[in-house]
Amino acid sequence: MTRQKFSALSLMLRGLSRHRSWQIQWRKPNPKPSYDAVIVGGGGHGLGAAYYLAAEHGLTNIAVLEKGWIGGGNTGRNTTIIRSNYLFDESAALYDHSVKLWEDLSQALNYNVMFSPRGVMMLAHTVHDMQSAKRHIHANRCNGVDNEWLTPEQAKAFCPPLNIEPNIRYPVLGAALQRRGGTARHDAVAWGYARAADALGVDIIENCEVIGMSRDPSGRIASLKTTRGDIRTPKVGVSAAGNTSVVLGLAGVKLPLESFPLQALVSEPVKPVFPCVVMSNTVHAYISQSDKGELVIGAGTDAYTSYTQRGALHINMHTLDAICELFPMFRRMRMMRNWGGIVDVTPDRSPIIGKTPVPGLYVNCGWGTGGFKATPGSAHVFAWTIAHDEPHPINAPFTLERFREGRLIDEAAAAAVAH
Amino acid sequence: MSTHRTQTGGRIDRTRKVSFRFDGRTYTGQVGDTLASALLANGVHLTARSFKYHRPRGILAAGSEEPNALVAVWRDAARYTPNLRATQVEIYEGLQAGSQNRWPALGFDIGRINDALSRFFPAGFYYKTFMWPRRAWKSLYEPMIRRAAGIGIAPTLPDPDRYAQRYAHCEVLIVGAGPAGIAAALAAAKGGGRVLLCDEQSELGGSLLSETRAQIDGQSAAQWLAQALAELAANPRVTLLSRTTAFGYFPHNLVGLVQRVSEHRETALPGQIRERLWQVRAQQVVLATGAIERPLVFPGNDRPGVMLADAARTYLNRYGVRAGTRAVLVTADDTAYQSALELAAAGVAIAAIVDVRDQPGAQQLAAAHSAGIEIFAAGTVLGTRGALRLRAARIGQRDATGAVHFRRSVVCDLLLMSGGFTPSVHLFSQSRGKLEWSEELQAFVPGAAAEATRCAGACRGVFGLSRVLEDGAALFAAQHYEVSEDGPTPGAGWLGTLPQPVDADVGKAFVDFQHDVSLKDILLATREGFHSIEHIKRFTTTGMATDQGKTSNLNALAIAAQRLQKPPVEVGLTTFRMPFTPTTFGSFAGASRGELFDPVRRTPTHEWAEARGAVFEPVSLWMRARYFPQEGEDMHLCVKRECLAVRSACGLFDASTLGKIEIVGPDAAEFLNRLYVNNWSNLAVGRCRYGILCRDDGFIYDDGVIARLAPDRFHVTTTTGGAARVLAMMEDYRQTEWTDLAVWLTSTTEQWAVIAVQGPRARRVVETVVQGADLSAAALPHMALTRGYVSCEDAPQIPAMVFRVSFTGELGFEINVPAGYGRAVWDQVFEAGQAHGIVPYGTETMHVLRAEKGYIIVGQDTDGTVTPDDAGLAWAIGKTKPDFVGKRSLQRPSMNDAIRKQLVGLFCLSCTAPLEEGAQIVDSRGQSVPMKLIGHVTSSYDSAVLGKPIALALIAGGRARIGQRLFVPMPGGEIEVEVTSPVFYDEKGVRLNG
Amino acid sequence: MLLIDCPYCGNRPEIEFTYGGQAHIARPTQPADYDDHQWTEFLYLRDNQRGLRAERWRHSHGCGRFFNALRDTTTDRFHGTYKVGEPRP
Amino acid sequence: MAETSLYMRMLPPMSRWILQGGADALSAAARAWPAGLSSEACRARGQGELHALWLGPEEFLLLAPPDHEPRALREALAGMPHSLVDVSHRQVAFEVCGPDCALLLSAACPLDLDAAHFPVGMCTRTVFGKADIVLWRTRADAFHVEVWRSFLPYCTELLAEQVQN
Ligand SMILES: Cc1cc2nc3c(=O)[nH]c(=O)nc-3n(C[C@H](O)[C@H](O)[C@H](O)COP(=O)(O)OP(=O)(O)OC[C@H]3O[C@@H](n4cnc5c(N)ncnc54)[C@H](O)[C@@H]3O)c2cc1C
Ligand SMILES: NC(=O)c1ccc[n+]([C@@H]2O[C@H](COP(=O)([O-])OP(=O)(O)OC[C@H]3O[C@@H](n4cnc5c(N)ncnc54)[C@H](O)[C@@H]3O)[C@@H](O)[C@H]2O)c1
Ligand SMILES: Cc1cc2nc3c(=O)[nH]c(=O)nc-3n(C[C@H](O)[C@H](O)[C@H](O)COP(=O)(O)O)c2cc1C
Ligand SMILES: [Zn+2]
Repeated sequence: MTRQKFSALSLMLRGLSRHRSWQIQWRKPNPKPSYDAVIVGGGGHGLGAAYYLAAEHGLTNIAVLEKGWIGGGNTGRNTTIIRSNYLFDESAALYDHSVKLWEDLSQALNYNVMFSPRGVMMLAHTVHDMQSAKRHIHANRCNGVDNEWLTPEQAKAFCPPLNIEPNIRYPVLGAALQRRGGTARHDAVAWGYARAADALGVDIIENCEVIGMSRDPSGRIASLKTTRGDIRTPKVGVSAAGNTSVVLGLAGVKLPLESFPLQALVSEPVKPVFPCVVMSNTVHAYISQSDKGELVIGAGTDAYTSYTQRGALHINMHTLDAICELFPMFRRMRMMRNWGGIVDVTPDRSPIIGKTPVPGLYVNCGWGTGGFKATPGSAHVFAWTIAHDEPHPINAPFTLERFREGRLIDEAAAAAVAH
Repeated sequence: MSTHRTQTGGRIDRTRKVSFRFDGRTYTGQVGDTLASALLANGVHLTARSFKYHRPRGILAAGSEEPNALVAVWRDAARYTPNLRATQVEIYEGLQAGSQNRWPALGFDIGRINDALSRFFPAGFYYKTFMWPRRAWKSLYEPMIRRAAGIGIAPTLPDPDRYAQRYAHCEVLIVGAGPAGIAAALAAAKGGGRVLLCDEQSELGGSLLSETRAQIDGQSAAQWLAQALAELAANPRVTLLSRTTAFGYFPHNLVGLVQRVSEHRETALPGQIRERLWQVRAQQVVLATGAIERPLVFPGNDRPGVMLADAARTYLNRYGVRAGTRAVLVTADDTAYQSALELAAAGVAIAAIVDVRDQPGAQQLAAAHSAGIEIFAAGTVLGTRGALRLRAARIGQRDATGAVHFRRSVVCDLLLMSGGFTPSVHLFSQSRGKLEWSEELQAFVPGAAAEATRCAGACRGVFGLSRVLEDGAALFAAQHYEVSEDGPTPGAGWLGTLPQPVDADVGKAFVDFQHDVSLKDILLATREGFHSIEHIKRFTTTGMATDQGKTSNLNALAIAAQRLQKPPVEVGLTTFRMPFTPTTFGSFAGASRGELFDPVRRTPTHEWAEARGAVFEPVSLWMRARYFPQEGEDMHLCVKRECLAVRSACGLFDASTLGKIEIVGPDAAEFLNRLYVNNWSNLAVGRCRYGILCRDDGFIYDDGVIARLAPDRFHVTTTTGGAARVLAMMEDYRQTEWTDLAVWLTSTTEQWAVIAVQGPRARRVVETVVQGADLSAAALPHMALTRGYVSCEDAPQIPAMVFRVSFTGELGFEINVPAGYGRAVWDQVFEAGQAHGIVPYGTETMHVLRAEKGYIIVGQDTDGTVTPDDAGLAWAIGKTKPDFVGKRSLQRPSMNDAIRKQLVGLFCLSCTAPLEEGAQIVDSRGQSVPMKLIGHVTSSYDSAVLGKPIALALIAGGRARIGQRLFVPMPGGEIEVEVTSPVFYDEKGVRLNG
Repeated sequence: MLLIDCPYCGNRPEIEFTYGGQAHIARPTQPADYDDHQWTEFLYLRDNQRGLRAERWRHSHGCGRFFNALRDTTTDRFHGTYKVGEPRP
Repeated sequence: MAETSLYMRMLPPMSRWILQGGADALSAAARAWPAGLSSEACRARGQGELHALWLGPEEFLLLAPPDHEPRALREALAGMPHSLVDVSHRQVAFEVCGPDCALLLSAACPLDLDAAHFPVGMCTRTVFGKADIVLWRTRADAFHVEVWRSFLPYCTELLAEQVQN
């Protein structure tokens, strides 16, 4: 089908005819009996992979299977922080690949994903934080990733609500700022990829849960069992985030993953008051303001593995006391809604993108608390991996083998940084 | 008194007037009024502008479900609060409130132009435009959108108020103090357990507060209520909490409440908190949260003067306010007739009743007829008129074929509407209880509970006062209540839009008032393929405003269901989440601010250091003295002086924060053997050894000196930050892996104050203080310990353990004394040191001194990816041990890569200032981005004793590069360095062993 | 905040406890006999199922003891707790 | 209200030991320690000024007047695997008392302190805000609180804040 173009003009014209002629953004096909490849998981990563498979590798007889509604997983419940100032070369390359794609994503998809590079500032509260921030800044500079050091006063100028009084429990000693970092509209990312993939012929099939996998005598993946019938396919890419272990379990594959609840919350919407993204790992708080006006605030993970998509009250209390400490003017603001997602975490807090022991079965998982920012980049290299049956150079360090070899990419151990 | 206020009745205090300001004008209300009731009493309906189209909005409801009337309240500049619902703001003398989201004024708002242009801003319009030119998004479009969005203005000053918290436990927690909740409380209290009853309103009573006709057991509702509350209040096992919202239902029957303690008062009592957050763990939870009346969806249903029927009844009966002079009722429900009739009796002209149903209830019809009210059965509303206040309603009717015809325009200033009632299942659903669709009520009601939860009254679809009372009581013991004038009970009501003529361009019929989501938006969403209710919500933003769709969710669902041709139950509701109503950040934070944010741990010498002007640094929870500047010194000069003093005379350092663990038992040595990389069997009693602890993945976790106090007793020290986690790791292995070992662990971190005396003259100082111990080099060599005592004025024999250890490379002693004597002994040491040039030094100097010796700091020179060998500590590994934690991992392929990063020293060849910590290293000049990074600087200082900067670095294959030249690319240019051994000073350890 | 039944102290709030990951993963007594593959499995591979999971908790701000629990990861409901060394019920 | 009734007072210095050991050692210790050791979880036993607080199935906190030397105990335990560690200076104690003492503690202690659930004689390690404490109900209207010494200012400040509330 030919896709209607989204633009100011089309909006005006269709406005005159009461918006009656807008097309469906993605079709509602029934699953076909077979596809050349199937992506399991209709989050940003899965939809993105389908889009790049179709757009860059010519694979259009493919489907994305989503057990619920697309974007209903972590793509639709994250605090949308985007940045690429990671420490290790491998990570910086992966995330920066992504940031570069973010910069043109609205135009590429003809869907405004509201990528808003308004700057991500990471606060340092101790001498140790400063050392770690500087290490990041120097590594990033040498890798061509922007990241700069701000004094407390500069940090305050960049983010006026910030409390830089020296008498607080963990005074702000400075901050690392990545100006190209920012946020994007989470839902639009899922919908934009879906619409663009659909226009290339990809079947996006919602309410379709994968409940079984079978292999041919050679051991290769052969077909999927779903709640909407069986589907034959020689290639399956799994992008199921918190549920990856469950999905791969269907093929008898066990991965080094555990799934934890991660919560976020929004305040009531207010007029613009917070111009950037601020993160503090020492006091555990992440905050930005959405285009609609809510303060969007992220918490730390809950302690135990769970699939309940909710977490404990005391985790939020701890997050909000940190927010109130850093931004005392927000004490009177009020929480409007809180929610949880389920994040899949690897032992080294870095993702796994690559092949599995089962031929034809590929996985993209382990993004933990920070995979939204990677959506375009990860989807892009994952599509490449599926199409070529081998990792793209950017994701080559992120395969499963690293655990056996002990070649971990341990950003967390190196810096205790989330998101 | 205004014509809107009745002469008698209601629960307001008619003897006490209150004057308050709204948008700069002064009004008068009565004690007991909410801002909404007081404004209505003054004839004011217009209170707000809508979110997106800036349409004039009035007061729709009387409770926390109010979507329109959001106001800002100023107590003083710092106590300004946006987005409060006028229906919940209790007025007090001098209250200052104002409308929001309008400019320049509520009556004339430029933003209204959005309404005229609204056809170009349908749901989700922003996804379709603003993409060209690319750069304009950041510079133009997004700022524009952001300015338009948001409702109120955020506070800009720090909040001076205090918030408190409390844990509570009870046998029964009852949420909602309407008839169901109160009857449940009365019955539950008889069981003798602790009962906690809370309600978000200022008074307990729920719907009873506006009940004027019914009699309960022969008493008026008000009398019955007063008596019931008195009975409950008299019971010491019962806690009654008004102004207390149950905002969240958490796993295992934990319910979060927030109590508004002082906001309703004109002035808070001194020291009074603003709010208190309760975490209530209840054995049983009873939800008696009532039901919320549903608006009807028709064009112009948002004009000021359009109000929920039950709300108008509440304003009349509870507040003595007539919300208008001439009203039309549009209803799909029998119960709303009661509102109309009671308003009529109070002098409001009821111009018409429009009953959406073909067959209104016979009794209601009769009653309305006898009151002389005209009724339109099978009626509908086609639109409304009025600019800032409703002036007329356009009434239509369906004919036998279902076609809708215009009937008449009726002049009115009040349009009451009732689409039936939606049970308040928010908390039940938050608890993960299953909802069931009731065909009879056309609503979701509680089904199977997930926790020990039971529901009573309207929140589970039980209506009618006697049934509700009995429903509440029956949870604990059946009880009969005699109620006269029980009134009609609500039925299925109406879901979705009211019938309109075919092909009418339905104007704006609002579904979600607060987010300005209209019928058209929902239809557009379904047209564009947003078919899941969760997608519809997110695309249109229905139900996503501060009221979380309390009045709108079911209508949105119904419209979508109809459009998608599915039964509502299949479309389903979106997920209920906490909080039930917006909840102040401050109440979540509670007292946790400043020093109460995280405990500040101070050592016994803290005050001494403070008095000497020490600069402190936080290290985990501890505050440690970083340096002791003297007149005119900056850190650099100060540290230089402190370093030289230690190297040339002696220095005094508080090492009390080091973690200490006493490991006791016959298997203590074996336990340590299995944990630490070192061998402990051959450590003699009275000797110490530097130990390294890895995790089982082979990376360094902690380090410290371990002393053998007795064959079965070790004194283990850990890093300051590692104390708790090392002990936890040890307990893990002890309790769960090596249960065969007889060994026990006790934290002694705070038992001992540790006073380090370091430097060539250290022995002379320590000797004068510690008695009963031979400190000579022969008796107490490096890495040995002895015991003695220190005498003070009040304590003749303070036991002291003296370790001869050194983290500076100098002759060093660490005097351990019971912490309570720490300060006294410190003072003595300092006193005794005067003759020897003793100088107190802090952590910064300590860092420099240990770096000169190449001693690592775990967490600075290591980072969780460093093995003992990487850190140059392979010598410590007990080579003959079959196993220790981490050993197997060290045999993995990559652990022996030649390119692993190893700890080395760096000398600057082309600089005079120290390198920056964290600076990266490359092996050739002039690399272009991305460079090939081979390592980074972990520690870097100006070495006073060497007279030049030194650094430690982790460098790929570093040890093989000693002697090589490498480069540190900095923004200002490349710095050339030479790789050296990490030991810069006294490589042979002569001074140490002196 | 979960309510956790410590086998020694009874029901206590979650903030008194520390989570300890999957239960019943004994550290090999002879790690040297494990090949890289087995060792990797021991170090990193954990069950991550939906449904009942045997896991460790430590009553760290209480009696200090580690113990095991069966919890349903789809509801967070506990199906019992038991002491270290006792078999999974 | 802060002025009228006493809510908190520091308790005088004490001797303290952490006693740990297997079943044999603990039953020997129970015979040697004047008041015995509770075999019931979370209970204190005391005689005069000597007390033993159950902290864990293998762990007791022994309290005694300053400079008390538990000679009998040591003798009874000689040769038996156990651990007895002096922690007299590790922690300090204060008492919270008054009719509302349980309510006061409930501001930051998550346990049910109702007399039916936390009777006189009950003791346990728990949390008070962000500090670890040992809580022991000595009378219907009094709690003895043990806390590591560097956490004392935090605890007293948090209590003071509650008294204000
Ligand atoms: C609260 C929170 C805050 C976060 N904040 C940030 C942040 O600020 N920045 C950042 O970069 N990242 C953040 N993240 C992480 C980020 O959200 C995720 O890493 C990312 O969105 C993952 O995208 P995805 O497409 O892989 O997964 P998802 O969006 O979760 O998609 C996976 C999909 O797979 C589907 N699925 C699962 N099992 C099956 C099956 N058997 N059959 C069919 N379909 C199935 C699911 O329904 C789901 O829709 C946050 C996460 C959370 C929860
Ligand atoms: N207009 C009508 O005629 C009409 C309609 C419906 C119900 N009713 C009558 O209302 C009564 C229903 O009694 P009921 O006791 O079930 O409900 P109720 O409405 O009388 O009481 C519910 C109470 O719960 C409180 N509440 C709701 N959520 C809360 C929360 N999260 N935290 C704290 N408080 C919360 C409300 O403030 C309210 O006071 C019956 O008499 C019924 O017939 C009348
Ligand atoms: C960035 C972001 C902003 C959000 N803003 C709002 C909001 O303004 N209003 C709202 O009700 N929910 C908001 N949500 C939360 C969603 O309503 C919802 O809770 C979340 O997508 C998780 O889904 P669930 O609660 O249905 O499980 C937001 C979510 C995200 C990720
Ligand atoms: Zn316990």
